Amino acid sequence: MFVLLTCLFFAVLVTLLVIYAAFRYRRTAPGEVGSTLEGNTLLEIGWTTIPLMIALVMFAWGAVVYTNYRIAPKDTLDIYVVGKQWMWKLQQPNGKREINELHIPVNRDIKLIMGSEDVIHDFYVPAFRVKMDVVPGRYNTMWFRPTKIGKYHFFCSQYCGTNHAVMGGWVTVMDPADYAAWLSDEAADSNPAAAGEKLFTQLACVTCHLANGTGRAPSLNGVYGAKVLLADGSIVVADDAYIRESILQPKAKIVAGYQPVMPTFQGLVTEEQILNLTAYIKTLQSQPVPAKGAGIAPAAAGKK
Amino acid sequence: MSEHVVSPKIYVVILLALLLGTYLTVSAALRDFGPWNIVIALTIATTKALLVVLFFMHAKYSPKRTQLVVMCAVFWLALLLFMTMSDYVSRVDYRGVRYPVSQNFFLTHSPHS
Amino acid sequence: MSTASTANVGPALKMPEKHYLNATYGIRSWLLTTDHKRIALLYLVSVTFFFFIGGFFAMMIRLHLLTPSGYLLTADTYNRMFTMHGVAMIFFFLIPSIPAILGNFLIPLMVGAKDLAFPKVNLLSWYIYIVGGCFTLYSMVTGGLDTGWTFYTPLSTVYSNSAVAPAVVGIFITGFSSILTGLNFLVTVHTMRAPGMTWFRLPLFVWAHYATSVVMILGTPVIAITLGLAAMERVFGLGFFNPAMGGDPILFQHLFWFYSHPAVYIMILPAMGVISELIPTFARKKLFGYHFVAAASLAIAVIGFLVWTHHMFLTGQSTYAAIAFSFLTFLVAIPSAVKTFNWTATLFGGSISFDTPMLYAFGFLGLFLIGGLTGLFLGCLGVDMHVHDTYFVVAHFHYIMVGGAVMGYLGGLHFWWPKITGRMYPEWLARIAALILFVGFNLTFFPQFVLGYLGMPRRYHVYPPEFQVYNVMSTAGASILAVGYLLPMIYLTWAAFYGKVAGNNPWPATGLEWTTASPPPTENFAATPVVTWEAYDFHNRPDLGLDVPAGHPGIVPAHGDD
Amino acid sequence: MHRTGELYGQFETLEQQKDSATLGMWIFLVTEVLFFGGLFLTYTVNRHLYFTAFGVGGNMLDLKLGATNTVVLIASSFTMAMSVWAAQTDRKKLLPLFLTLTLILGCVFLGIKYVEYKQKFDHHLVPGHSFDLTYRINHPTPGDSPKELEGERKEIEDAIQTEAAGTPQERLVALNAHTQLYFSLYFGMTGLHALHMIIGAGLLIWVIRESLKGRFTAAYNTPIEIVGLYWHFVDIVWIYLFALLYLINRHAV
Repeated sequence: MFVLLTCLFFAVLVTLLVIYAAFRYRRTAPGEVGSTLEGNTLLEIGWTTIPLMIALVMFAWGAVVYTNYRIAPKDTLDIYVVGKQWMWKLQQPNGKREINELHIPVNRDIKLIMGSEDVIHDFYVPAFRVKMDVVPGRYNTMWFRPTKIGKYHFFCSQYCGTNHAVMGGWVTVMDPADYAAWLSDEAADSNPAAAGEKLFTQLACVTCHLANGTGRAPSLNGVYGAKVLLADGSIVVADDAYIRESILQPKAKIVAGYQPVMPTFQGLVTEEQILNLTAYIKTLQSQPVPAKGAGIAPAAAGKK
Repeated sequence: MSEHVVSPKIYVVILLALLLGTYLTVSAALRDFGPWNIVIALTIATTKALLVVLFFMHAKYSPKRTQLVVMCAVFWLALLLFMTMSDYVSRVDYRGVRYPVSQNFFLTHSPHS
Repeated sequence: MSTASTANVGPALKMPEKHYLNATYGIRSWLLTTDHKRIALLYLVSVTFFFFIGGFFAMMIRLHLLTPSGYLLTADTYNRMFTMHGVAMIFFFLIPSIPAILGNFLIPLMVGAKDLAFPKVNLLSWYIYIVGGCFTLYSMVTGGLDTGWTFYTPLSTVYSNSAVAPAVVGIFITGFSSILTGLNFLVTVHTMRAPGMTWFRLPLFVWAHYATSVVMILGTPVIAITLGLAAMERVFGLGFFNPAMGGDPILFQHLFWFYSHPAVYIMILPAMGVISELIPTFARKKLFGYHFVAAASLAIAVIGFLVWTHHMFLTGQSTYAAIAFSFLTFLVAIPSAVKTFNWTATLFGGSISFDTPMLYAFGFLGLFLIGGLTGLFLGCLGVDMHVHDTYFVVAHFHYIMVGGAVMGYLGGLHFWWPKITGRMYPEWLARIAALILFVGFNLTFFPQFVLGYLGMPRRYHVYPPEFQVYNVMSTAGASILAVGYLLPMIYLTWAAFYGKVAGNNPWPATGLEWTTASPPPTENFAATPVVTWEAYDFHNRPDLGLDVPAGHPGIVPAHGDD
Repeated sequence: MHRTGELYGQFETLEQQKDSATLGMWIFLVTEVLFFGGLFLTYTVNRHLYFTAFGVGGNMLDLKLGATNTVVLIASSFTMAMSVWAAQTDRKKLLPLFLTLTLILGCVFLGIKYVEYKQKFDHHLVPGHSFDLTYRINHPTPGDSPKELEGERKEIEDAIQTEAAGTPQERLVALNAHTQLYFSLYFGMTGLHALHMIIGAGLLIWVIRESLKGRFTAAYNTPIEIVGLYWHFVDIVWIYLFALLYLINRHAV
């Protein structure tokens, strides 16, 4: 790359000059003084203008790349992206939703239209050399064209709070035919978490398990894998088994401070749907835990 | 450094000019000149500020150095305002909607529903 | 007063009987002093304190990142660590380091004045610094701070659960310390110069500080009001930068970077000033292109104000603004390049010795070169799309801040330590420490360039395993670096009390500060000095006792006797 | 450093001292300009984004009180300038008189400002949970002129139309938020200005005391000049605040 080579050239040049000078003109006698050389205007003008020219070339190249990046081509595949603390929700043109995963076809211009629910995030796919901030209160867009089939990391690269580092996922670049098949395959939803989120709303779980902890049931944020204090004073770890049991036999283990009001979902959900719900609750692990109304046992209780 | 003593006569003249400026700017604000209202208000304000700086603050009679300091302040303030505004006025958001789009537009109006 | 002291020879040197350190005694005489030299030492102690606090946080970060899943700290703790590392290092170490310590000590000596123009204001600025520091420390011990040093809204003003308000107030307060220091320097350079000390006889250290002060007085108030607004927003729930209430978070970034980009020059310009002193002294030769280097300092200060949105290319600012600011960013690279070329050219035809300060100067040249050139990558819009907010940025600004500013700071501290304390540090130990620092530094931060290029974002407490090898290298380097920082602190403190007596001018160097005693008397000079020589003119200074070849073309009979 | 008469030890001459002090004050004012500059930028950006909402806010201010305050402050600037003149020409009786006049006018300004703040408080226009743009038109007091209230109601109704799409209720919420932004800035800017006035009043009290001791002469009057520079600067800030906050988009009554 041009910029790298030029910079390397100057770095090596100056370093060599310094090293050469350091040895050639090292002091040989204690009282020795240097020459009376004071300056050279021609030289000054030279080493002002030449780097300036080179810098301008770099600038022009960078500006062209950037302008192309900011102005998306026509006929793109538009994906809607919402960032929130600390997950990405993505939506395909046909409405299919994913969490922390993005499936796209190869050799197609992809445009992401991005908004944020809370703080500033940044969608970054290192393999495609692109990123863009996701700013609350407005849309930002970015586009790219994947050219190789494969799975690539994407990250949040604008610091957004506690779990900034885990707010990422995978971009799967697929053959267009595979992509089309994946897109139309509603039943075998490739993303359990997204399916779980849908179920969470459809089954009206969301009406009681409010995220902010003010609902009739405890907030599920951060609960997965954490310790839960039960009404009888015992403590259980909220693992997959516990979540499954709580869905099917909600009266078995009641969280301290809550009434046994949850109906059973025995026979209403399939095993696969339970898995999906569990996958969704897993993603809530990184969500902010409310001070009151959390499912998690307080730290002191956990130590008991 | 012999200091310049400004005569009270000048001060009185400036005072009257400032009061006149206040009168003018208020009466101009109460009439509708379209976009020119802003221009008039700010021009009069700047004139008044200039009078205060030059005469009350003696910038007119001060060494060049002081005048340079004043100009630096104005220049950097202009820098801050104009360079930032250059971003805002040239922003074009998605679908050509100028900033800002309404809050949570995407969430309430899902593009596919 | 000033005796012609010849380097390394002559009878055993004695400390002057009366100097600023022993003029008065007692804790009050220090805490209520208006002597710029004592205030510089007050700053030295407090700034060093914050440096080690920041260093501790840095060490925790590096240790935590040894493994991809980070077993040492929780996510919240890690976020607090890097935030407080940034806050302590930037606002409480780097910004006051060279100006408030070396600048405070040296500027009156260099221009031949008895003190700064406003000694009481100078003391006040130290107290403001301490009050601001206390607020920030308070926030560090009561819940810490997890917003990143950039305090981006609305994370900092609405969503963060940490002690943001006291930290922001602390930095707001400290800003005024910086403003008052800058104001004092500007006025001093304008009105307090000794007879004969014309503008173009000023050492470049003073020029650099003049430029720095311009940035301080013009930029700092903007960050002050910005953080003031952010604090109001957090405490009173106002909505200036909160999109949920109609505010604009990007506006915060504009305001923030209007100061915080030029703040980079507050950190690096003084270091450049130090280097401009070291290189001529240890090459015993006039600085190549004095006027150009002086002008470059001012150019950096001014153009530095025109580039701030290059931190925001990917926030969704307008494309036009991004292009304009990228262009200006490339312009600001030029004066730095000019300076580097001039320093290099100064070496040619010199008589170079490898005393410790010069080793730091060489270190500075190499590291600043890498730091500066990688800045071009970031200023280049096309490349910034990829490396923005990755470890590439982290590596870049550490090369400038640590490789540049801290190298300059330590070089300057060694160079003027004999003037400040009257005693020499142990030369061989110091050379070894300088070497350790250089090696440790490169091992720490060079792998981070690679990390960033591979796509590891900043501020990650866990990372994909493929990045581990570079993180391990970096942590290893950081351990070496830690030793490199502890060494000078120990031996410099030791040398202040037990080092060999240095004499007035051990190097010898040409600045006015070397014509008075070491340590200087409270009023700096026995009599108001009269300057008759150009800066860095070794050939017309018989008082330095150098072997200037007879009939040298540069020789003119010296006037005056001092 | 020892002080010899009015000459501080670090200086060689009184002239050098005065030169330094004046330059220092000017440089300090530069930092003040940029300090307010951050607020002016925040104002400009938001005025650009929410022009109508800011107009609504501006029209809720009392123009009469604002204009009176402008006149008061200009007058105080004049008396301050006269104080400098009195000091320079050694008029030891006039000096404290002009300074006291300045102080009184400054206090009048702050008093009027207090009345305005009180009014905004009563109308629920102080940013916070109880901020309600429509409070005044919904809770008229006997003193309010019906014509004025009607104008205000009409203006709010017109302004609602300019907010981005949504139900009328949502638009009103948005307008309320944006007008609140205006009042946040109004209180931020005038509050900071008032703080400067209070500091200025403190400085005035100090120089009045010193002038009564007869300390200032034609040869030594630096403090008067410095305080004067500061006071005039505060005046200039108000001149702009008045134009920006009260006058732009003001509707004819």
